Formats: sequence, C-alpha cells, structure tokens
Amino acid sequence: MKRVFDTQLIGPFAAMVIVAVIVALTTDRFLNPGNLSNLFLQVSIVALIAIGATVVIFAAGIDLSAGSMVALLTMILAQMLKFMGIPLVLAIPLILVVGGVFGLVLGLITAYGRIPSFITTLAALIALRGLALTFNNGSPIFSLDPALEPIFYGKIAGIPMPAFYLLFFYGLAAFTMNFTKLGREIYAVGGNPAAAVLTGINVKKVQTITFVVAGFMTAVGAILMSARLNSGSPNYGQTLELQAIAAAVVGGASLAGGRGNILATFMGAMTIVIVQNGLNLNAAPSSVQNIVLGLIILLAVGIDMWRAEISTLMARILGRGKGAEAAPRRKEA
Amino acid sequence: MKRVFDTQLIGPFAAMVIVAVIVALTTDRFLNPGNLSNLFLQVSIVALIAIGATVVIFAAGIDLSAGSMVALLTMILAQMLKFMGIPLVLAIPLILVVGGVFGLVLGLITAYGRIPSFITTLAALIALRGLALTFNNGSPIFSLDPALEPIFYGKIAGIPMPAFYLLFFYGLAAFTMNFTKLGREIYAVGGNPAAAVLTGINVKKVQTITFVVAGFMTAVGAILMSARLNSGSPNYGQTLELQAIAAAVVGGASLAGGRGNILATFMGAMTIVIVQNGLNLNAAPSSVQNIVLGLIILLAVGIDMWRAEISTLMARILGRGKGAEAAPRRKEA
Amino acid sequence: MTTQADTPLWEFVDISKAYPGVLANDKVCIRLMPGSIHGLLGENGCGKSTMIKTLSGVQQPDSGTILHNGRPVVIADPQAARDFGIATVFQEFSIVPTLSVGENIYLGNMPRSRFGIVNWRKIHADAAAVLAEMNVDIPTEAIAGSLSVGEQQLVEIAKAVAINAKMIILDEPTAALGEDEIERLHQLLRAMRKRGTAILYVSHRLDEVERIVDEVTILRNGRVVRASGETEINVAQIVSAMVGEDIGEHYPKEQNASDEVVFEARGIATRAGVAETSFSLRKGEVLGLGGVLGSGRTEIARAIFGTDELTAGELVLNGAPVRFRREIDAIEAGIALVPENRKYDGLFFNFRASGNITAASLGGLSRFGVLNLRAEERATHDLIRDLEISTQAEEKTVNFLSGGNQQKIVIARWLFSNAQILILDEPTQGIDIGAKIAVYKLINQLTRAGKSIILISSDHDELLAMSDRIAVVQHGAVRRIVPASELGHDDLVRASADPAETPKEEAFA
Amino acid sequence: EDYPVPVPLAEGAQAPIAAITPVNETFRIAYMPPATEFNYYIAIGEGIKSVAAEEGVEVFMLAPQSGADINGQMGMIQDVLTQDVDAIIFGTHDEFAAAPLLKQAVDKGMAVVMINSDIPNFPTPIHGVVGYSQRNGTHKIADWAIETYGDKPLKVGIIEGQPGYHSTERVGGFLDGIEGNANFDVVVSIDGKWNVEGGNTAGMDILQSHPDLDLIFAANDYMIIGASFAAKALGRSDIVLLGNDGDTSGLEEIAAGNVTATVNTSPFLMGKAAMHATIDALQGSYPGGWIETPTSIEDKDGAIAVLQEPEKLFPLPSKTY
Ligand SMILES: Nc1ncnc2c1ncn2[C@@H]1O[C@H](COP(=O)(O)OP(=O)(O)OP(=O)(O)O)[C@@H](O)[C@H]1O
Ligand SMILES: Nc1ncnc2c1ncn2[C@@H]1O[C@H](COP(=O)(O)OP(=O)(O)OP(=O)(O)O)[C@@H](O)[C@H]1O
Ligand SMILES: [Mg+2]
Ligand SMILES: [Mg+2]
Repeated sequence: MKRVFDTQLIGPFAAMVIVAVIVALTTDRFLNPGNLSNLFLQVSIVALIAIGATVVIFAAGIDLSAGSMVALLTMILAQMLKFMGIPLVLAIPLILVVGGVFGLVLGLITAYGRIPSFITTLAALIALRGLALTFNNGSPIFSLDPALEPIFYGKIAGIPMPAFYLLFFYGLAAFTMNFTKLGREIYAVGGNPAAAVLTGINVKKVQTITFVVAGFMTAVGAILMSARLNSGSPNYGQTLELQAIAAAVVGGASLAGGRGNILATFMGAMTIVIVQNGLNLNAAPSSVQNIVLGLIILLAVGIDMWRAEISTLMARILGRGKGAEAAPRRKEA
Repeated sequence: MKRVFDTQLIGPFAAMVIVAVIVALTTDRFLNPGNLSNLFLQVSIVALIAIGATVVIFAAGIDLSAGSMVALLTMILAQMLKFMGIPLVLAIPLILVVGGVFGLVLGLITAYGRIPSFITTLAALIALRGLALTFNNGSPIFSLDPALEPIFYGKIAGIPMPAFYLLFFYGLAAFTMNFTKLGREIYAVGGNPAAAVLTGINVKKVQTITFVVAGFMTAVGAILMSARLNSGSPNYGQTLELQAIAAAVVGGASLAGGRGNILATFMGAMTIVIVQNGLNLNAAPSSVQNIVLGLIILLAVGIDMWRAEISTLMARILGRGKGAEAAPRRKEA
Repeated sequence: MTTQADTPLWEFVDISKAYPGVLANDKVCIRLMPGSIHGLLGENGCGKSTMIKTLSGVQQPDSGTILHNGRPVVIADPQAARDFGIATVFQEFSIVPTLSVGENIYLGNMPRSRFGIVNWRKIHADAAAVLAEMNVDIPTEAIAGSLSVGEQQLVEIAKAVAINAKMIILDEPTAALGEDEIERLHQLLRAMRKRGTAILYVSHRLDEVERIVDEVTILRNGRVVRASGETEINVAQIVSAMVGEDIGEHYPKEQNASDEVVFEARGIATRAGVAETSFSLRKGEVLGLGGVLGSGRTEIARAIFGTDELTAGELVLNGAPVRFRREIDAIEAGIALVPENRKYDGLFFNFRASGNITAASLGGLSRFGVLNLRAEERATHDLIRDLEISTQAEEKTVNFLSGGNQQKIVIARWLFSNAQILILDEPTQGIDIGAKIAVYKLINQLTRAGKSIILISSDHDELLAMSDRIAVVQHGAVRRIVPASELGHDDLVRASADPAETPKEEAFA
Repeated sequence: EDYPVPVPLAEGAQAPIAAITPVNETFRIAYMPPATEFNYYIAIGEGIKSVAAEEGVEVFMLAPQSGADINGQMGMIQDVLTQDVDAIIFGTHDEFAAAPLLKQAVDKGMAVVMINSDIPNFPTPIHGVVGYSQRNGTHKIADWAIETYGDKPLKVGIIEGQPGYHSTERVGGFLDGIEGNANFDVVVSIDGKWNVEGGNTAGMDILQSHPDLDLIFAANDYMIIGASFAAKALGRSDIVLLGNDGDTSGLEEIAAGNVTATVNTSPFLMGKAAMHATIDALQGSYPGGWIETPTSIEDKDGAIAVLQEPEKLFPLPSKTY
C-alpha cells in the first residue's frame, strides 16, 4: 500500500485540502452533506475519463480525442436505444466495446503508424465530432430510456452511484499501474521507449493498450453523460479532453511520461471541481471560473517544477541554510 | 532563394495542387476568379496566426492559446474603439503591442518558469477566454468603426487586402527563418536545446521570442477578425489554435521542433481551405468537413512519416529494386 | 571433427542485415564458446551494434542461420533471447530514468506472484544482491535518472548480471566508466568466464581489449575481415586488420607548449561540486585532467565555461580577470567546450555540417542580424576538406554521419569560432581508432597554431600520451599537477583514486 | 398588469403553486440561462435584475459560458439545489437533461420558471413558462417577407442554429410561413452555429455556392449580422437579410441598413415579465401557465422607433436615435 499511496500523492492531496478549506471559509454551504455528495456527481465524468488520459500520459502520449469521442458515443448510444430498439443491458456493453475499438484504432495509428499521438488525436478531435454530427442530422436525441437515469442519479445506501464507479475504476487503475506487469511496462515505455524496446517490452503494443484504456474510459464517461442528461448530442463533451488532461497535470503527471500516480489524478480532478463548486456557490461568473482554472493549472505545474527552488527558499526563510535537496528535473515536454 | 524554396516545399505544394485539381474537377465554380479571391479572404486569418504557431513549433514548443487570445483581443479592440474613444490608427498598433505582451508573458512563463508550453498555453486557452468574458458583460460589441471593414474587405488593384498581409508577413517570416541569426537560433533551439545552450545561444530568450511572435501574429489575426465582422466577441476564434497547428503540421513542421519550412505552413493552410471551399461549393454538410479535415491532417503527417516506406514501395512497384533512400525519421513528439 | 568441449554455445552463420541504403551486416559468421571472452571489433559503423541487436532478438536478420548448441533456432524477440540465457548490455543506454534502480534491473523480467502481482520485496532484495555481487553501492530504491552516468552504466550491467545468463553481450560497456570501474568490470567478467559463460565484448578501447579478450572477430564495412583465431590479440595487429592498413604511431604527440600562461583558474568553486581549484594553462599546451568517474572534471569544465556560477575564486585570461555569467561570455572570450556527450549536448541533428559548425559564431557571421550564408558555405567547405570530414556532411543532416565524423564537426565548430582555449571532454569516447588518431592530429594542429587545450579523458593511455601536463582531480579539486612524462599508467590510477581519500559514495565501495 | 394573462400549460405539466415554500425572508432567486455567450440572455437577465432592484429581491446569475456545455449547466443546477434558493428562472438547450434536477427543485418547494420558451409540456411539472412563441415570430417575418417582396420569384437561403428546439421551431415557423408560396424557393439551408463568426462563414459559403440567392433568413440576429458582412464582401448589397431576436445590435444593424428586418422579441421586457411572475409565484398569487410575450417585425423604420426607447433595451444603443 505504501507503493500506491506514495509521496507523489502528498502534493496533490495538500492542494485539494487547501482548496477545500479556502472554499469552506468563503461559504458555509460547502460542507453541507448535500453539497459534498454533489461533488462526486460533478467530478465523476471528468475523473473517469481522466484515468484514460493519465494512462496515455504515463506512456508519454497525449489524448485530445476524449471530448469528441464522448459526443459520438452518446449519439451512438442514443441511436441504439431510441431508434434501433437495442435494450439498455445490451447497449451499454456495446458502447464500451465501441469506445475500446475507437481507442484501439487511435492506438494502432499512433504506435504502428508512428504518428505522434498529438496529431492522431487532434485529427480524431476534429473528425469524431464530424462523425457525431452525421447521426440524426446532427440533432440531439432526447429522452432515451428511463432506466438510464438511475445509472447516474441513483444511490445505494445514500451514496451516489458515481462514487462507486470512481472507487472501482480508480482502484483497478491504481492496482494495475503499481502491481501488474502491464502497469510497470506503461511507466517504462513513457520513461524511455528505446530502453523499453531493448528490454523486450512490446512498446507499440503497450502504447496501443493505453489508447484502448482511454477509449474504454471515455465510453464509461459517455454512458454517465448520457445517463445524466438522458440524451445524446453531437455538442456534448466540448473541452472535456482538456479538463481530463488538466486533472492529470494538476495531479502531477509529467507530460514527458513515465512519472506520476494515478490516484493523484483523482485529486487533481477533485481540486478543480471543488474550485468550480466554490465559485458556483459564490455565484461567480463563468469568466472568473475560467480564469481561476487556468491559474490552478499553471500553479500546480509550477509548484511541481519549482519544488527545488521553493524548498531552498523555505529553508532560507526558516533560516536553515542550504538544507534543500534538489529534486530531479522534469524533462521539457 | 534555393534556401527558401527548398525541397521541403515540394510535398506540401504537391498536396495543395492535387487537392485544388480534385476540387476543380468536382465543380466549375472553383476556378471562377471571385472564388479564387475569396480563398485569400478565407485563408488569411488562420494562415497569419499559423505563422506564429509554426515559429513556436520550430522551437519545439506548442501554442494552444491563439483562439482565446483572438477573442480577448477583439474585445479589447472593440472596447477601445467603441467605449474608450481611441482612434483606429492608435488602437491598431496598441492591439499589436498587447498581443506581443501576452505572448511575452506566456514565453517568460514557459522559458524562465520552465513550464512545458503545452501547459502554459493550455492554461491561457482557458483563462484568456475567461478574461475576454469580463469585458462588456461578456456580450459582443458591434459596429465598431466603418474604417475597420476595408482592412479586411478592401482591395487594391482588384486584389483583396489580406493577400498583401499574407505576402508581407510570410515574406518577412521566410526571410527571418532562413537568412537571419534569430531564425537559425530558433531552429537550433528546437533541434537540440542542450547543445544550443553550450554554443552560447540564449535558449530561454529565443523561446520567449517565438511566443512574442505568436502573440503578435495572433493580434494581426484578431484585427482582421474584428475587421471581417466589424465587432468583438468573447466567442470568436474557437478552435483557431487547432486550425493553425493543423496548417503547420499539414505543411510538414515537426512537432519535435527544429524542422520545417515556414512557407509550407501557408501551403498547409491553403490545402485545408481549398478542401473546405470545395466541400462548400459542393454543399457538403459541416460534418463531412470535419471528417475530411481530420483525415487530411492524418494523411499529411502519415505521408511525411512513411516517406521511406512509400518510396521503397514505389520503387518495387516500378520494378527498380531497392533503390530507395532512407529519409530521416521524425522524432516522436 | 571437434570434441564436445569445442562445440560452440552459439554459432551465427552468414547473418546479413540491411537498413535502407546500407548493408550493415554482410554474411557475418561468429562462433561463441562457453568460458571465453570474444571481442567483436571494427571501425564506427562497421556493423557491430547491428550484429548485437540481431543476436539479442531486437531485430531479425534478413538471412542467415543461428545455431544454439548446434541446433538452428530463431531469436524472435528480446524475451526469447532472455529465455535462451542471453543478456545484453546495449550501447545506447537502456535505463528508464523515471524508475527505481531495482525496477530497472528486473524490467521485462519482474518476479511476480501466482496471480501476476509484482513482488516488490523480491525485486529490491534480489537487485540488492546483484549489486552487492558486483561490489557496487547504489540503493535499489534510488530513481535511476538521479544517478551519475557511470552509475547508470553500472545499473545497465547489473541488468545483464541479474539474468544469470549463459551468454552475455556487452556493447561498449566501458565508454562511460573510469579505469577503476573498468578493472572491476573485468574482474566480474573473468569470474563469469570461469563459470563457463560465453561473453561477446565490443570496445573501441583496444588497450582493455588486449587485457581481457581471448579471441577476436573483426568487421569492416559489415563483413568479417578476420575471423576468430586469425588475428593475434595485440593492438597493432588488430588495428591493421580493422583499418586495412598500418597506421603507425597511435599517439602522434607533438610538443607545442610554450611558457606563456594564457589562462588561470584561481581557487574556483561552484555549487555543482568544484572546490578550491587552481591551475594554469599555457599557450600551445595540452593540460590533461585525470581522475576517477565523478571526480568532477566535467564540473570544472562547466565552471570555466560559464555554465555553472562561480561561488569563489576567479578566472584570469591573458593576465586579466574575467567573469563569465553565461556560456556566450566564455565563447566571446575565446573559450570553447566540446561536451562529453556529443549526441545530447553537442550536435544539431536537424542541421547539416554548416549549421553545426557555425552555431557558436552566428554573431560574427551576421550583420544587423542577417547571416552571410555564402561565407558560411565557404568556411564549411574548407573545414570539411581540412579535417577530412565525409563530404556527405555538406548535403545531409549530421545524423547520417559516423561517430568520428560527428566528433570532428563538433570540434570544427570551435575552429570556426576561432577559440583560443578548447576544453575537450572525452573527445574520443565511442569513436574508432582511425577517428581517434584524426582527433589527436587535430589536437596537434591546434596547439601548433598556438591554441591551448584542456583534455578530459578516462582513457589513461590517451591522456598520458597526449597531454603535456596532467592535473589530478579528486572531489572537484585539482590535487596536483605533474608533467605527463613523469607519470606512468599505474601512477595515474593510484594518484586519482587514492582509496584513503575516497569516501564510499564517491566511487565503488 | 406586469404581464399578459398566462395560458394554461399542458395537462400534467403544471406544478402546484400552493406547494411553493420560500425559505428566505428576502427572496433569493437564481437566474440560470443556458449560456453567457448570448447577449440575448444577458438582456433577459437585465430585465430580471431591474425588477429585482424595484422589489428588493436578491438575484444572481449562474451559467456556463457555452450553450453546448449542458453538462456544465447541470452541474450548476445541482450546486444551486443544495443552496437555500427560493426560485430558479432557467433556460436550457436540453429539457430532458434538466428535468430530473428541476423535479428535485420543485419537490423542495422552489418556484421553477422557464424562460425564453413556449413549451407547454416540459418533461416534469414546473410552475411557469415565459417567452414568445418561437414559431409564430418567424412565421410573422415570413408573412412580412411575402408581403414586401413576394411579387417575384426569390431564391432563399437559410442559416440554422445548431440543431435543437430553438432552431427547429424558428426555421419551422419561417418555412410554415412561406409554405405554398410559389415565389419562395428554398435552395440551401446550413448551420451557422448561432454566432457571428459562424453566420459569416455560412453566409460566405452559401453565397459562393449559390450566387443567385435573393434572401437569407437566419435563426438569430448574430448569424444574420455575420451573413451581412459576407454579402457586403461579395458586393451583394441587394440581398434581403432577415433575423430573429431584436437584439440591440441587431436593431442597430437594421437601422444602419445592413440587415433588412428582424423579429423583435424584446428580451429585456421578457425578463421583467418573468421576474414579476416568479415573485408572484413565491407569494402565491401567480395562477401558473405560459406567459406569451409579444413579438413584432421591425424593418429600418421600426428598428429606429424601438431604439428611440432605450429604457426597454439592453445593452443600450451605441448612440441616440
Ligand atoms: N536503425 C537504423 N536505420 C538505418 N541505418 C542504420 C540503423 N542502425 C544502424 N544503421 C547503419 O548501419 C551501419 C552499421 O551500424 P552499427 O550501429 O551496427 O555500427 P557499429 O559498428 O556499432 O558502430 P559504432 O562503433 O559507432 O557503434 C551504419 O552505417 C549505420 O549508420
Ligand atoms: N547538465 C547537468 N545537469 C545536472 N547534472 C549534471 C549535468 N552534467 C553532468 N551532471 C552530473 O555531474 C556528475 C558528475 O559528472 P561525471 O560523472 O561526468 O564527472 P567527471 O568527473 O566529469 O567524470 P568523467 O568526465 O570521467 O565522466 C554526474 O552525476 C552527472 O550526472
Ligand atoms: Mg555500435
Ligand atoms: Mg564527465
């Protein structure tokens, strides 16, 4: 467990707590239980998609396609439920498979086609939204299936369903990254792909798998989105990929790959959502929300990057001389 | 001149011509002079912003902020013209300075703050649009100044004004990149920053300059956008940064930095616009436009990446044995 | 025809491998016997690493047969190679800098429980045991990227040792090691040989080849020019076989030193570890810096070059104190640094020779910021001709050139900048004997022209032969300066690695 | 009266007014439009605020920036649900997404009023709907166009908004209006993404592919303003340009002669009506139902007349007319 809850979590955890305390000080509505359970609803979709985004980043890739893929998948799900008469119990696994297959295609193009993932997924960001628009003449499909809503809004023992998905998928992801061959291979591929090849790791396969994971988690997010909004729309999920990447980055994942803790991504996502919640509770305009989110991203990465300088500075302020130890420098991504 | 029009231009130029021929075959409206002059109007804003995006990419950075910065700058310009009574002749240089200063700030954070440019400009992408929304309650500002429109729609000797801006700025950029110390240093920094430091190049300064260029060119784009729509709006320029990057990439710039020809970016932008124009002339829905644009990006990079394999294949098809020469491989970005 | 004991463990027959445009291996045959150290030698680009990649399952040969204990087999991938008991230390670092030392050692081969769960305790315990066996003191929890280059190379070797292989392949394992570390590696290899391990060994350091290798195969242009047993293990014979001609003196040293002091370091120190270092450099002199791995020679170079800020002391150039706030100040004062890793710190692979050669002199090559491209081409052309660099360099980007040509281009950069003082940090690392001699001749040419050189080299023979005086560096400080002629190989080893003064964490325990 | 007499909602769509239980002494009301990107909703908000100031009621606005960000809007509604808010005045691009959350709001005793809509059967019962008839407004402008230009054959282009209720209704109303008129020939219909930039691009595109267009109808004022620049650029000053909204900037463009006419829907007045109705609902004096706010067709003269009454507009005109 020491391995899962390692020191890399301290920073993101501290950031989350500090932000929560600040928000709690500005409004007493924050700590109200109803609001706390809201946080899980709010964070769920982006946090689940961020698992995939983070795994791709661990392997030194980037996935810009999630937002458009969510739109496309909600449209496909809506099409299946509303116009093709496919029952929900069948449609859901099908969507998960479709998401995985999209990820597989992106992964194959990236890994075996040797195209930088930024390009592959940028192309997908553009093309998949186009594809989403080809369904139902580009109109949203509303009112899908009453059984869909409880998937998002349901509760078990008073705990909102999304909390369980988060627990399950983050648990699985943390286990995989820390205790399985695949997880370690992902870090190795991200840390030094050339070395990974020479140690017999099938780098292209591992890279491809990370995109399959991303596609699958995007499908999970798309199902929750459909359930929350009981509809599919080619406009859904705009900038969701950036939010997912932001969560990973605020959680300390290095865009250069090979470094980071998947649980920190959850904390990154929570930090962002707590800030947004706090701004909502204080009725801040959306302009302020954007500005604050931008600054948080910058600050989170900045603090991580300047750790050595900051600790030197702290040491100096505390009068302890040059006690600070230099942290290994991140590579520029 | 051999240096400016080098072999790197052949591919993007061929792509542009092939696409133009295909479009011309599908509709006889394409070669109509009115339509051709329209192409310059269509391409101008994205092609001018793409100069900055490309220069940043040459130095191995990435600029995601252009779209939001356009929105903010159109709002600032509108504010100045409409509510602050600043005359146009003063407002335009001011906006160029403001754009340059925004670029400077992003460059300083990236280079001296050692934050990956993806992060800096992602934060800016989010925050600058928020900042744009703080002007005029987030509402667009219309009917700015009658003298603004001719900047975009005016003609000299029947040639639309944007053609002159393109000529001027691409000329200047091509000259700078190929014939000046700064241009060479940009390529050096993008090619190997560590080596650049050891050859006495001020890497941080050069990186910062590329962002100043990007900010300045974004301001040029914003002025044209304001002139085109005679208004400012916090919604303008959405995904413009991606279109600019797409132009650079279709033109063959390597995201890993150090490689590419600035004039090829113009051809990349033209290729994209010709395809869109062709689809419009054939009344294709916007869904198809997105899908085709995604595929073009993928194909352009793919062909560049697989050059060695393709020429081997061609040689084999033409029965010339293994005459193919190895092309330098791009690094994965 | 042979006895059982003479059956090769591995036999590689007529292995060919082409890359686009080059036939890197042309019907290469090698026989590897258990309990024997087999040298695979040849000039840069002759196909050694290509052969090794094929043997390690990284790539498949275009044609040829591989026999394991006499039976034909296919080494499908690196995992298959490992299953055959083959362990490889590759020329390119295959350390993952973001992972721990322990994990690196077992990467691709992690001990796991029945349910496929990674057994971290076992990884660290076993890794610690391997490092102990190698007599290396590195914590297994350390992040590999934070280690020094030499330590990383040792972890690299530990990866191969950990497999307990029947055959171990080492591709230039000593390029980043000092004399002391090399000796320890040799001890380890001798122990393995005794255990019956087959060893394939690649090095451009022919002196160490002479010391350890039992038999050699020599390649030229992808072909075997001397098979095992056809050449005696002595440097002169090996060299003539490699290069195809007799090259005479290996260290063509010229004495060009004068008495005029051009540069002085007076008690300089930096945060990177340089402590109270003083020395002087004379016109036309080669001052060698000798020391063990991590003794801080590179750091002294960085301090002189303005990369690291001085915290004490001063630099004196031509009698006047100077202060370099960054590299460009040093360059403008006529100081040059050829970094120890040309690939990461030296070359611009996106440029042809011209861009690489002029990179440090763009200011002088331009007026009002506009470059004089014609002058650039002319100067490049002349330097390529004078330094006998491959003329391909004029048209193609430098990633197509051999290591020796690449190194010459980095040095040419400083000839073009007209530097008066050149710091050469491991200038012959990883380049073949022919290219080394070219670099030595270049050093002579420079000193003859009145330029001064600070030479950092871990090849003691080279350092002793090419230097006028040698400064012994320990813990970031010059301990003493001796004329090279008064120092023998053994003296240098002893002087630089005085065990009484070497704290445990600095070198091998 | 502050607003026209409400029309009853569809069977089962009316939430009981009596069940509204305000929790605050001074009412606290959330105004939650689908996006801040449309000036239109800001204008409605100003109407709401002006009444709030008169009546001493607290009101705050919470909305995502983009109308496409429905997920973001749902998050905001959720955040408001856990607060001590007495009423929600909302508009949304996805009724079905909002329904479950608004049901919770109704169940909690909040007053829930939908703005800028004419939907009689919201998926969950709510207390009121305020807005003009989307279909009638554009039907009227079609009638006006037939009357003004219908004496000769016209080729018509349509710029739709992004697909959804508003686009369907407005375009549908226009098509209903020209239905059966032999002189109106719709030759092209494309998406202008509701904004000026999109309208400009769409205008450029349809004028290039159909250089013979005589009339363009766009589903909002922003898009027709964008299209007007395209027409000007292509030297088509003769083309008839019709919009919808009565946005101040739209009216000013009409007054300047750049756009021909629009459906004036007076968002500022709509906001005032909605706020009055909401306060009445909280005080139990609102009967429930749909308040239809009036629309009118304004050409150049009409637009100038409207602009001469700046107190009914937001934002204020850029000059006095
Ligand atoms: N991946 C590759 N693609 C194309 N050519 C290659 C590749 N790898 C090696 N080569 C070429 O194959 C030839 C043999 O290279 P190899 O690396 O085997 O030489 P080497 O003997 O190991 O040289 P050195 O002593 O410098 O390490 C060289 O001409 C080299 O440029
Ligand atoms: N740019 C750099 N930034 C941080 N650390 C560096 C840098 N360059 C070198 N070092 C570190 O400095 C330490 C000492 O370097 P090194 O081992 O090369 O010493 P040295 O005495 O110069 O040895 P040699 O020259 O024999 O290789 C190493 O840990 C190395 O990683
Ligand atoms: Mg080699
Ligand atoms: Mg060194």
